[in-house]
Amino acid sequence: MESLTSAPAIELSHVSKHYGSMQALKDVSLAVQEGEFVVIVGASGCGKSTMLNMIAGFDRPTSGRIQVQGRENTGVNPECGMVFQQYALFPWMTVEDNIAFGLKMKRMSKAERRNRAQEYIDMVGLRGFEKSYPKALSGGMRQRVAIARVLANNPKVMLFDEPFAALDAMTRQVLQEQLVRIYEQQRKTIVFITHSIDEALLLSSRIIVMSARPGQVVQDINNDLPHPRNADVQLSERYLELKRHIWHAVQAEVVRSIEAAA
Amino acid sequence: MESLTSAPAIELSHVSKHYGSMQALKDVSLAVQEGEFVVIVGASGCGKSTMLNMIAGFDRPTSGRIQVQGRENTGVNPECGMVFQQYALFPWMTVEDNIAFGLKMKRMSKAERRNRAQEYIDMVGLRGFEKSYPKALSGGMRQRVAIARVLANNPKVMLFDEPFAALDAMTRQVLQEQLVRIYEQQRKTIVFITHSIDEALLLSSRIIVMSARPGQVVQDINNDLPHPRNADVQLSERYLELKRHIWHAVQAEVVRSIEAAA
Amino acid sequence: MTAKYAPPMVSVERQPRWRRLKNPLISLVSFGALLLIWEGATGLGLIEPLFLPAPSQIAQRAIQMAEQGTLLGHIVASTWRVTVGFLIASLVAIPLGIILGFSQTSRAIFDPILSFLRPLPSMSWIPLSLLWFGIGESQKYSIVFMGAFAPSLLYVIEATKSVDPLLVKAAQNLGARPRDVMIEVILPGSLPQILSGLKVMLGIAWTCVISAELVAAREGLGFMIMNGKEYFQTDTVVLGMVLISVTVMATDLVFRFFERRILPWKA
Amino acid sequence: MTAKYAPPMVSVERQPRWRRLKNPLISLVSFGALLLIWEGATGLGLIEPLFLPAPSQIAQRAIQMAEQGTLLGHIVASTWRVTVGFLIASLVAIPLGIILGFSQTSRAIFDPILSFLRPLPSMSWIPLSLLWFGIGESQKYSIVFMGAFAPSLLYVIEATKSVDPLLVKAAQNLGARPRDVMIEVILPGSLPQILSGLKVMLGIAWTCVISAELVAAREGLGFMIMNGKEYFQTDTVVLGMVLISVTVMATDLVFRFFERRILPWKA
Amino acid sequence: AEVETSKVSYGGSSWLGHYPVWIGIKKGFFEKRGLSVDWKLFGTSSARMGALAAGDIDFAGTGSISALALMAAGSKAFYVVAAPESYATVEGIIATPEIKTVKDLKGKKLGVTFASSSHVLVLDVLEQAGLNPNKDVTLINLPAGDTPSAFKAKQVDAVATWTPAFNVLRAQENARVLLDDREFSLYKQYQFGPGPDVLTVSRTFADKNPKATAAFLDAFFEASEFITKEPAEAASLLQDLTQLPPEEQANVLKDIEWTGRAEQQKIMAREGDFPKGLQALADFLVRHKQIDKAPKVDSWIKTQVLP
Ligand SMILES: Nc1ncnc2c1ncn2[C@@H]1O[C@H](COP(=O)(O)OP(=O)(O)OP(=O)(O)O)[C@@H](O)[C@H]1O
Ligand SMILES: Nc1ncnc2c1ncn2[C@@H]1O[C@H](COP(=O)(O)OP(=O)(O)OP(=O)(O)O)[C@@H](O)[C@H]1O
Ligand SMILES: [Mg+2]
Ligand SMILES: [Mg+2]
Repeated sequence: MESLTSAPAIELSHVSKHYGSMQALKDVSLAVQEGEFVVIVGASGCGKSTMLNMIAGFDRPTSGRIQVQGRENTGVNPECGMVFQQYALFPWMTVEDNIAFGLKMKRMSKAERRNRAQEYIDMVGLRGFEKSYPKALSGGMRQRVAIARVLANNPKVMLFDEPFAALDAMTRQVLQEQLVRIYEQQRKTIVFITHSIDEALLLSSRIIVMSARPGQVVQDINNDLPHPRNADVQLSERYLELKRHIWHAVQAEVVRSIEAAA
Repeated sequence: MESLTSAPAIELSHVSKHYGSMQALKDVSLAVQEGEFVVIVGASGCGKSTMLNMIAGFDRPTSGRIQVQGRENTGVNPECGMVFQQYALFPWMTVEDNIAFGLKMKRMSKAERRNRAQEYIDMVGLRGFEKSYPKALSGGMRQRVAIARVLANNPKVMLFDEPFAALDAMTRQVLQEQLVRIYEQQRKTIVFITHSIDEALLLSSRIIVMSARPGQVVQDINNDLPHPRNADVQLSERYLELKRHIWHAVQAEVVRSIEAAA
Repeated sequence: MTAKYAPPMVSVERQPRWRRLKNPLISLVSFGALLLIWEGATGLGLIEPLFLPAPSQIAQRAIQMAEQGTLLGHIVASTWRVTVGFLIASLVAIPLGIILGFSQTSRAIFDPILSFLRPLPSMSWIPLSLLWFGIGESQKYSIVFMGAFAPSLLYVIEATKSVDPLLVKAAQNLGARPRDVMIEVILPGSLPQILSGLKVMLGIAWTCVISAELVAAREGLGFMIMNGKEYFQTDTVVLGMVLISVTVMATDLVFRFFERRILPWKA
Repeated sequence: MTAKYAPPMVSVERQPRWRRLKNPLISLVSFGALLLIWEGATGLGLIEPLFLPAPSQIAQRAIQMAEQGTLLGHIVASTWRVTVGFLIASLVAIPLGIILGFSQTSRAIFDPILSFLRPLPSMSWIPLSLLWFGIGESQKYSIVFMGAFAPSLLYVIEATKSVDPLLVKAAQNLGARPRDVMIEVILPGSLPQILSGLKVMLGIAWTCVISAELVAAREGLGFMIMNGKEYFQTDTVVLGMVLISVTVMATDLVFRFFERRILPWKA
Repeated sequence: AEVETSKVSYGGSSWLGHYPVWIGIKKGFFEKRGLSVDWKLFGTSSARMGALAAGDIDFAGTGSISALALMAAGSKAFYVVAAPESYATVEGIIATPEIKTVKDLKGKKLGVTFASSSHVLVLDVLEQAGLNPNKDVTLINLPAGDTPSAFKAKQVDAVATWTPAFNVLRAQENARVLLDDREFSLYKQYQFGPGPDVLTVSRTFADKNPKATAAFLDAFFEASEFITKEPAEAASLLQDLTQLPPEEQANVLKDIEWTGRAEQQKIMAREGDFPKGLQALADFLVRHKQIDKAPKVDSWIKTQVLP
């Protein structure tokens, strides 16, 4: 299997997911190539987190098949680092220990762990909080710890579930830039969920729009905006066109879901 | 005290808050008049949630005084309905029961509770999930339950801690409109935390910008944009000016906090 | 591309439907193996029957006592005593524990007496209970009650502390008065832990009933064990132990059934 | 503006510094009141001393026994037995419980034997323990161990279930192997509940030691109580009970001290 | 002769059957023969016999019922070597004055220590009177020490017990002795009480240390002779053990007949009264479903070690 380097980094084939009688995902097929930065947008409750969970191996599809780097998941796949929507920090560990957890699992020496962790603590702007427990952090600070924890662990595939939702615009921008830098330098494969279409356009190489429940892929858009995506790019015709397009696609689905409920 | 109708709905005088040696808020004085819609913006970790918690009576200031409707808090004040950053849904209650909880506390009859709850379930687009437990909801759906719970309870003062952070743009817009309608119809007093400056400008009658840790009020801006704040307003010169102004104010604080950390 | 570091996949331990029988099967096999080894060791004379009788000998004793009609009487007598004492203890301990868990002042008032009562083993109550209640059934109930009450109470208090304080705040914020907080938040929030605690308490209640049956009893599994001991009938002793186990397991099943109905949001 | 509905404010029960002494004070007063009523009731002859001796009489007995030098011996003997048996039981139960709580397969293997052992009261082990271990100290340790082990194990297994599964997922996602998950997540995550469980278990261990001292002991608080009973010295009986309470309370303080050091993130 | 070991352990209690060993220790009769005796306290005969079977002690005085039960359980771990004393008037049934005959016990509550000699006595006299112990009378299991308080508190109508509880109750108002051991069926036949005491020794110990065993018995009989000869001094020495007031202690001593060393050989012999009585007692216990099968008592009795 290791020789199949041309296989997609992540491949979903006809994946459906039911929770009891409720269908969360319906026949989703999607291939993410190595080095892609895929952003997923879609209405609240449409199945985005469900999809990410299954890619990480936390859950199994009801039907269909998910392969990561050519292998089907048999359990939690530690090669897919995940930033959870609910942070999932270890409450009994300090900020530093939370961030160094993955390194400890790789049996890295204590001193080295500490250095690496400090690097990422600085990156997310939490210097001074190394010894704090998660309980003593604000919402946005917790989210930053969760992000730093996965970045420090440096997995091949990174999955982000609304990682910047609790951050102010400025901190968000700083972290977006860091993420893009890491992505470009190390050619990671990234799947990223967000509700901000601007964020999607700024970060992605490809944007997936999902339908309302049950989730399906309704749009698969190649984001060909030039880099770096500075203010000029954000004012370009192409940017605004893509934004409008995606906005309408998502809006149509949300309206459909609200109508279905009413 | 009841006769002091001219007293502000919420008044903070020289409020400071310390957690151990860490100072979260520093000498904050702020008066919110009845019927105001105050939006607070500021860097992550600057003390916004802390301030809201103290207004609701969950915590006491280390020094200074907080009065709500002319009375100093002696404990949790049920007249200040709070939408928590971490949702705080009761895991053992269904969506319906969570939303009807406040009504039950008012000893409303079961049938009436049900009707009222259904109204708000529809409003936040969760029809069909009445009998679901929070565990079976997506992040955005949980947040909507938390919002509906407080709206259904109809308190005089409402406190929102990043209530729309986990929602897609469209659902967010729908709920923003609902909130504005409720505010205008019932002349509530609202304090609202967000990281979105657009959201702040759309909703508020007044915007408070807080400094980086320790939190202080650095800007107190009257939002005089005309209603309804439709696309025209959002393209107006005044809107863009305000947005730029606030953006710079927040940015300056974030930079200051990052520099302080480094 | 070469794979440098491929960390192992960690199984999520979720079984597809057809595998659901795997674990009960493993249990069955391990149980069978245990019995076989036991029977073999005693059958080959490696263990003297005075020290540990063979399972077959115990079964014979069971049949003999069942034919005499005494077996059921022992089981019923103990089970009834446990049930009465334990029910009373839980019915007092749960509400009281929730109040004490919620209100620091009431905890301060009750603390001295509770700290004194809590550590007292049921055995140590035997002398006083005999003086106070005589030798009737109520003395047995009282031993079970005294033995199970204080730990249950402590347990419930601890369980209330595991409820997320944020939920208490949320409830108060929605207008809940102290009583509402206790009924609507502390009780359901600590219920899972209370229930798992009650399972442990049920074990304690059985300890108590065995102690209680030491004196002034003429039936019950505790009596059976202690009487078997007097006559060096190790098979009767072990049979009594087996019966306690089986009875408690049966009670546990009932418990689990209720647990699932009481905690739908946990499933 | 008229106030229509003003819901009551609910106290958050957080005390400023000067009020920290309030609760201990309340406890002290309620303790004093209890003692006074007790002394009064017995002093006025409302209660016969055979049924319940006055506190002062108990104190006299304590002084007398302390002067004879026997008091400390009883306390030390029992405490030592509890400590040894309980420590061994916890040291086995905690790791085993975490493994069993995590791995369904291992749980299936051990289930038959554990389900059998778990419900057995320490009392019921007395006959077998006497045959197996004789009358030495090891028999006493074994009773404490057998009585405390199975409930502790059950308890630890239950505690592991209270760990948020999301945290297990997060750890696995960061490359944790099963062993890491157990040591780094299940253990610390269930530790608060394990510790509160161990407090209950310590109570059970004391029950066991009292049972154990029923037979073939010449000192220990259990012996003291039972011996007092033989001679109708109700004051000795109650003194024994008081001493158990006090000793357990002292152990509890040690426990709490460690608890605070082990769980800094809870404070 | 030199003994093989100088340390032996003895399981005893405050019951009168253990007086000689206690006195022997106090008076130095064992020491004189090179033995130091470690006195181990057990509340019940079965506990003592359990310890003997488990190899924890070398000698034990015990009621014969526990010895028979252990034989029935198939343990060969011990020998019966002596029958130290007989008593018939310090054990019996005490009842309220309305109860005049055994038949009057019908429908009443009777407290007795199960698996004790008193229990056997009750089963026997009820059988003699044609009463069914499971239906006609409510038997309640009470430790001997609890019988006086239960009787005084009127929780039971009658108790069957032995000294010192028996002596304490006999002195009570509203209590009368309904009968004592002399009513036991085997007593009439063999002068044999419902549970006479026997002295037992661990089989491994006796086989390995015949001289020490003989020395122990020698000292034991010297002590029992001393009690007969010097009851006053014996009573005061026993104070520590029984905690009875001196005059009551003296009374108890009066009711005991110590079997001397000479008699011992006679009654313990193969066809002697004692083995026969013991065998009859075993059959009695089987008949009353207290033990499963009667052991062949002879194979546990060892008289060769008697001095
Ligand atoms: N454990 C569960 N049991 C039952 N239903 C579930 C469970 N988890 C998710 N669901 C349902 O599956 C659907 C999709 O949920 P999911 O969390 O994937 O949504 P999402 O796209 O991430 O939404 P959001 O943007 O609000 O986070 C929702 O309708 C939710 O109710
Ligand atoms: N319980 C606590 N113990 C110690 N420090 C705390 C505690 N709660 C908050 N803090 C600290 O107080 C500061 C302000 O926290 P707060 O939650 O108010 O921030 P915030 O403005 O709401 O941030 P965010 O936008 O990220 O939610 C932070 O630095 C945080 O570390
Ligand atoms: Mg989601
Ligand atoms: Mg916040």
